[in-house]
Amino acid sequence: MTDTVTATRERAPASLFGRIGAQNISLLIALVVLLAIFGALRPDVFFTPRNLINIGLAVTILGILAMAQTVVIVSGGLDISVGSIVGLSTMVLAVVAQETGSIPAGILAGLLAGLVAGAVNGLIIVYGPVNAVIATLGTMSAFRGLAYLMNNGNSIPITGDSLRALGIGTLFGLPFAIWLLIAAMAAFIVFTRETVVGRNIYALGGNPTVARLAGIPIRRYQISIYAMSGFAAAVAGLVLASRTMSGQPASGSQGLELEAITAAILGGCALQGGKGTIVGAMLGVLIIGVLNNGMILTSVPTFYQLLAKGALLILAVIVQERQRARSGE
Amino acid sequence: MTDTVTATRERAPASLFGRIGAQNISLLIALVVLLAIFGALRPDVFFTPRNLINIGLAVTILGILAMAQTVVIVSGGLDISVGSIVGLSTMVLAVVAQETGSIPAGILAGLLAGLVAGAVNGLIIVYGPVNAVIATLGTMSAFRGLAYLMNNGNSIPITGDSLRALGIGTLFGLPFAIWLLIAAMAAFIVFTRETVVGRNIYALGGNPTVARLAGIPIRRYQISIYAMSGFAAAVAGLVLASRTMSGQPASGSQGLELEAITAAILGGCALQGGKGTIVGAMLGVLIIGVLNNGMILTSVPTFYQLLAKGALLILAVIVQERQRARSGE
Amino acid sequence: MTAPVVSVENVSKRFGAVQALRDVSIAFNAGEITALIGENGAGKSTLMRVLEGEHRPDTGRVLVDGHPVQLTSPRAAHGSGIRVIHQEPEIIPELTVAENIFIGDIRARGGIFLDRADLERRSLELLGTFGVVDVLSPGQRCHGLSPALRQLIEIMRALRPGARLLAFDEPTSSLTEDEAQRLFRVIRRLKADGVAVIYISHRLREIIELADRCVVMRDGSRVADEPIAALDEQRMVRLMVGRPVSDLFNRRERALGPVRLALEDVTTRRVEGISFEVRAGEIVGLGGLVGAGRTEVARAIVGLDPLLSGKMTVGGQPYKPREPADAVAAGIGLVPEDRKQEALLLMQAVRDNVSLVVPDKVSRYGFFSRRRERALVARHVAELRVKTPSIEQAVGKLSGGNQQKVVFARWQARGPAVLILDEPTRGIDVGAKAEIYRLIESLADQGLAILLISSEMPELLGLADRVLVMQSGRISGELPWQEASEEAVLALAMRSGKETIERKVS
Amino acid sequence: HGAGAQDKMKFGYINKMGDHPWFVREVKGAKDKAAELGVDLLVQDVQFDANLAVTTFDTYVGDGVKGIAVVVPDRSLGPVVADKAKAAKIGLIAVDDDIAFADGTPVAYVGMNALNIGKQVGAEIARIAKAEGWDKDLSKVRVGSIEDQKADTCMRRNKGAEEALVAAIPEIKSRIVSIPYDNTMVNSIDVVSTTLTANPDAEKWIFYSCNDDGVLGGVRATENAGMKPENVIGIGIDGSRSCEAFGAGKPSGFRGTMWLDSAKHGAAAIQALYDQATGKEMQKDYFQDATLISGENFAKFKDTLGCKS
Ligand SMILES: Nc1ncnc2c1ncn2[C@@H]1O[C@H](COP(=O)(O)OP(=O)(O)OP(=O)(O)O)[C@@H](O)[C@H]1O
Ligand SMILES: Nc1ncnc2c1ncn2[C@@H]1O[C@H](COP(=O)(O)OP(=O)(O)OP(=O)(O)O)[C@@H](O)[C@H]1O
Ligand SMILES: [Mg+2]
Ligand SMILES: [Mg+2]
Repeated sequence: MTDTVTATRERAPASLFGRIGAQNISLLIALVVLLAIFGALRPDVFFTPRNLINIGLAVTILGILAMAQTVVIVSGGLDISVGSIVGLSTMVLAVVAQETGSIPAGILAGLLAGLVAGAVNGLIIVYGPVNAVIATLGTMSAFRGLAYLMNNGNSIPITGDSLRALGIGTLFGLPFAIWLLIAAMAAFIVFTRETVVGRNIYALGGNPTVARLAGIPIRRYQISIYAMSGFAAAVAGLVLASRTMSGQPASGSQGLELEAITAAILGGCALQGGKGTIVGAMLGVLIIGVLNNGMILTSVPTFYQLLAKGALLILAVIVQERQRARSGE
Repeated sequence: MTDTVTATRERAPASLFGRIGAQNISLLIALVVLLAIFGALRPDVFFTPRNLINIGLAVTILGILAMAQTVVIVSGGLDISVGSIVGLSTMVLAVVAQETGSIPAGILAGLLAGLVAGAVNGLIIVYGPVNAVIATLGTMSAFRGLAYLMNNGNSIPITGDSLRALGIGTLFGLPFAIWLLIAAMAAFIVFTRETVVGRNIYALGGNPTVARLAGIPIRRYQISIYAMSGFAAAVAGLVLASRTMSGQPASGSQGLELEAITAAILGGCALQGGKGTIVGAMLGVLIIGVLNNGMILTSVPTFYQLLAKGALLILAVIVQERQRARSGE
Repeated sequence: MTAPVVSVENVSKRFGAVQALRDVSIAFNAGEITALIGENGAGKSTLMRVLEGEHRPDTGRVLVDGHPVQLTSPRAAHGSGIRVIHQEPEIIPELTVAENIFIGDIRARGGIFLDRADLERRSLELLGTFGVVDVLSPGQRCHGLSPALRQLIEIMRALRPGARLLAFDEPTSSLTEDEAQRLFRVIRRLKADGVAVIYISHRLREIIELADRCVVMRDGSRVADEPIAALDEQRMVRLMVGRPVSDLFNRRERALGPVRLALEDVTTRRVEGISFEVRAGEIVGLGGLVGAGRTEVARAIVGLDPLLSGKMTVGGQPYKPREPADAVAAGIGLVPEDRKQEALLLMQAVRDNVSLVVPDKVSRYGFFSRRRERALVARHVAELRVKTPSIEQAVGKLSGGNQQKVVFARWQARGPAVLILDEPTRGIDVGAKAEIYRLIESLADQGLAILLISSEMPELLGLADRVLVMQSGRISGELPWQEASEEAVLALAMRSGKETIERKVS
Repeated sequence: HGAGAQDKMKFGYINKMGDHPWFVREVKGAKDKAAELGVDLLVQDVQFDANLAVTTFDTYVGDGVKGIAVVVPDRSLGPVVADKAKAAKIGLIAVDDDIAFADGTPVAYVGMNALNIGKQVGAEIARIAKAEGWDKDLSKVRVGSIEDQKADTCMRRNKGAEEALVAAIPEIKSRIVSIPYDNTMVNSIDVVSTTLTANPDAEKWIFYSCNDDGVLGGVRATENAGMKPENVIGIGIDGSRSCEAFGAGKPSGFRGTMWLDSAKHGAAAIQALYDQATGKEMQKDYFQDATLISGENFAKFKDTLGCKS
């Protein structure tokens, strides 16, 4: 039973399994189990292309946020303000679109607002210096206040066919929003795995001392990471605005931060930093999305939905942990 | 040529400053500044005993939760489910009081429910094993679902003069709830500073491997810590029930977890564990309480309240950080 | 004569009550290996941190090529060609070996994408130089590497072209003889290339073998700066300690008591069929190469790794630890090999660290008695001559050697029946080493059963009553002290050459 | 859901806050009606999440429902869902919050008019205040408008209450203080306690709010401060806390509440969708009336309200 394996052989050519990672394998298993359950409960609709597209649309916003959050967590930080930034950016979009009568101008302004809000987070964290959790908790509250102030707490309807087209248009049968998600995913995967900056972020979160001694400009990195996170939130805001055709100061964005963090952790991020993958986060997002969709389709009552969500979240992590222990990582 | 200094001499009588700690000093400063501002804006009412009592009452629930959260964070964990446990325990209290017709029986059952819910958290975290954030996010959802299920989402009125007395009775001019808070504070301070178990919790959070190798049964510790946190949430639930005279499945508990965590971090807890004090957390709670109270007294509109809260949170931490840097800690 | 590559002039540095450096002036010349020795806490690492721009000197200055420079950050120091290999190796767990080595200098294609081929090529070259290609592969994640491998990575990280001054802060403290020799070859080559080398070590033999010149520090001051030819071990020790040091080892017969710890056919995931006994009053040595599985034996004994088969007894009673808590309760103490990760709460005070395992002795009904705690801790700290401004000092701020003494103080306060020492003198100065050897001997004389894991041959041969040698997770032989010699131990440790780096996987 | 479900007619019901007693009862009314009519009903709570509301809408359309009843989390979502329904050629009815198509035509509506219900509250308060002679000397009277400034419907209700009250007793306008709260009862207790302290001269208090939670919290605060019930007038909206408020049978500052039987809203919405699906034209609106519940008539409603004990 005991065979001698040399250290090098074990690891050399990253097999498919190795690439995906034991952790992701178990997330994949969890996802497949969920799909099987809901597929069996609603064989008539669950696997129709239309429903799968619905799932995709439903997770677009969460997916974008979860990927950005993954990068932030890997760098050793946390961004609790993303939900507020989503709301703020939709309001900026709506106001500017209204004032200028131009949707593109509104979109640009919304994206810019997200970038600036994120950079503000980064500046506070770096030059405060303030613990990232507190800083973004603070700006979560402040950005939400700003978003409310823009129209006295009310949402702002947006009229404009170009935005509408963005919200309901399709390309090769897939809605734009899903293409956006796919593009974002590709960009994030390449960024974290194949670029020098991406790898340096793992260093930053994994061991700040080494990163500092290696001459990585930590402050500039941190500010940029939070600015990126704010920008991603604004992109998510753009999706939200195009789906709801309105600037929403809070609705649809409250609680998003917690869901994004949940997905990232479910996907294998460690809050200490230095660890986590985009693919894992997206699997986490899909699990949450399929769960929500399946429960809507099977009309599970609200209170049982809460129970089921909680239980499933925990179960998914237990399966994952067991798998990892078995694979001896 | 001072080198091998004998250990005892140097440190003998811990000075008052040393006792409070540089970090807490700056929180104290922040608090005093806030008091001065609101005192100046509303000289007629702000410092009246009645208003001070209002502040005390408003922070009772948050205070209890923040202290328990501090212990959890010091141990290297996080308990996001406390808000849900508050709601769950008030529902158990109400149902049992109704069924048995006995308020004490209801109270006992409510406290027990909190303890059990907390222990469930601990067991999942230890034996899953599941990351504490995910585990308590999961049970947050599940416990809330349970609380709703107990009466179909409705709150349950509680009639019973003994509970009412608890809610509005006073002793030496102070409401019972405030006495409870003071007692809890004393207990937590003694626990964290003067007991072996309390001290070991700092070791556990500082470095679990070290703690484990030093013979601290870390699993038993973790389970007990979460059980304690659940129990504290149930005590907070008791205060809630006595103030509203009803079992509240969600009202008053949503968002409490985040506020408790905020107060703990404001008070100097590090999310990595091993660091934080009860006094700091209570100062954090008081800052939040005074801020809320002062803004009501000066009738600041909701949206500006959000802005001000966010800004003040960040400011308080910056002051604190500066102070610490200066004192060279 | 040209100006020295780097020199420090009248540098002083104070931390609170500790004067870590006082008025130190040293010149480091191109193509010269300058050894830096001194007791624990003498200020060697502090001087390195000044050179690397981590600490700013309170007074005095640093000159590069004869010109004063402001070293405000590690980046600035790197810019001046100064690199330091740190005493406590640091790695980034989720990155690969190659990425860890070249962090901060990863080349990019198109200015953005990392060039994995280049990374692999460059790291294979370095791995080859150190002869560890078969243990470390460039694409392997660094998560879970042993201290020795971490240290090798730390060393390789600093070996970049363009370095003009390279400082090695105790690079060999967790390396084996073999790996150390390879390192020396690298250092000699650097010297030939005209690099100025600083070499810090507590192993005086290495210094005589390697260095051209030796600077001795004591209590933050430079007390000697002489060519190596003018020094011998004895004089070095005298200069360092300021007093004569007794012989390192006093071999004497001990009266052995009953069996305190017995392992019978113990097998875990990483070791197989381990059987031995340790008697009261006996010191049993456990030798072998890095990775032979010695630490894993200790882990099994304290309940960290579950037994797959076999059994253990303590004091004759069956012993089945599920947790280290069971080991402590059964009277087993462990001084782990990695003090930073496994032994010490770095942020907390010396007091907390020492009293951690003796709650019963410093409390009543679960409540601390600060008075008793202080007295107990102060006594043990003084006994071991831990150099600290007070027992309230954070352990992380002590010098490496003093940190290790704190770990000893902890177990001395507890007074266990069995003590397992894993590399107990890693990074400890000669003076302190002698003290610790005395301590180990006196503990054995008091009837403790001691299991001593060590890669330092003299220590193993000088202290142990008998030496067990491990190889690839098994015990390959046993030598009574009379027969134990370096050659005999090595012969057992390396019986089948390369196989040492192979793992038994069940 | 068995395989046979496919052939049955199916409707969707989206509501914004499924864990609130109001909506729990509303959903129950809808479900009972669906069972009575022999149709399937899918229900989803979207917790004020605009995005989830759109998602659920899409999911239901994909599932082949014949019509959807929706309580939108935000009224600006109206045009989006209305046009989706039009495109999918399915029935749509707005419950509680009225919405319109992109071109401005209103969607069929079941519910009440927020401003009107507020006016009923204001009128009832004015009636009691006059009957008890509060209007003779307003110097000791204060009116607390307990408001969730983030919620549009809430602000409209309070506006209605203010309008009717001021219309009846014009001088009272200067006595109004706005008290922001976060829509929970506990928070209402805290903010009103502080407001009481902030107005030490006031001996009599009037409260109105978005719902029973706000008003009952305000009344509890006065009780905790030792004020007598006769010095407090609070009229709630929605009746969700009537069991708590009147169950004890003691006099209280919580004088009454404008009860709306949300079960009727749910039932009416399903009936309207069913009618349309079976070929009947939908009405423009189905207004539901509010019933004043007070200490006197509480016993009559106890069972309908599902009060325990
Ligand atoms: N950051 C710091 N804060 C406070 N004291 C410090 C700090 N760094 C070092 N010291 C103190 O300065 C003195 C010199 O420490 P240093 O690490 O330079 O010693 P060393 O010669 O490298 O010892 P060793 O051989 O044990 O590594 C010690 O007394 C140490 O406790
Ligand atoms: N958790 C682990 N995962 C993977 N490899 C491990 C793990 N723990 C140890 N190893 C491998 O085992 C070897 C270390 O084994 P061990 O520490 O038992 O050796 P040792 O004989 O004690 O050597 P040392 O002289 O370092 O104390 C290393 O090569 C390391 O890579
Ligand atoms: Mg050193
Ligand atoms: Mg070892």
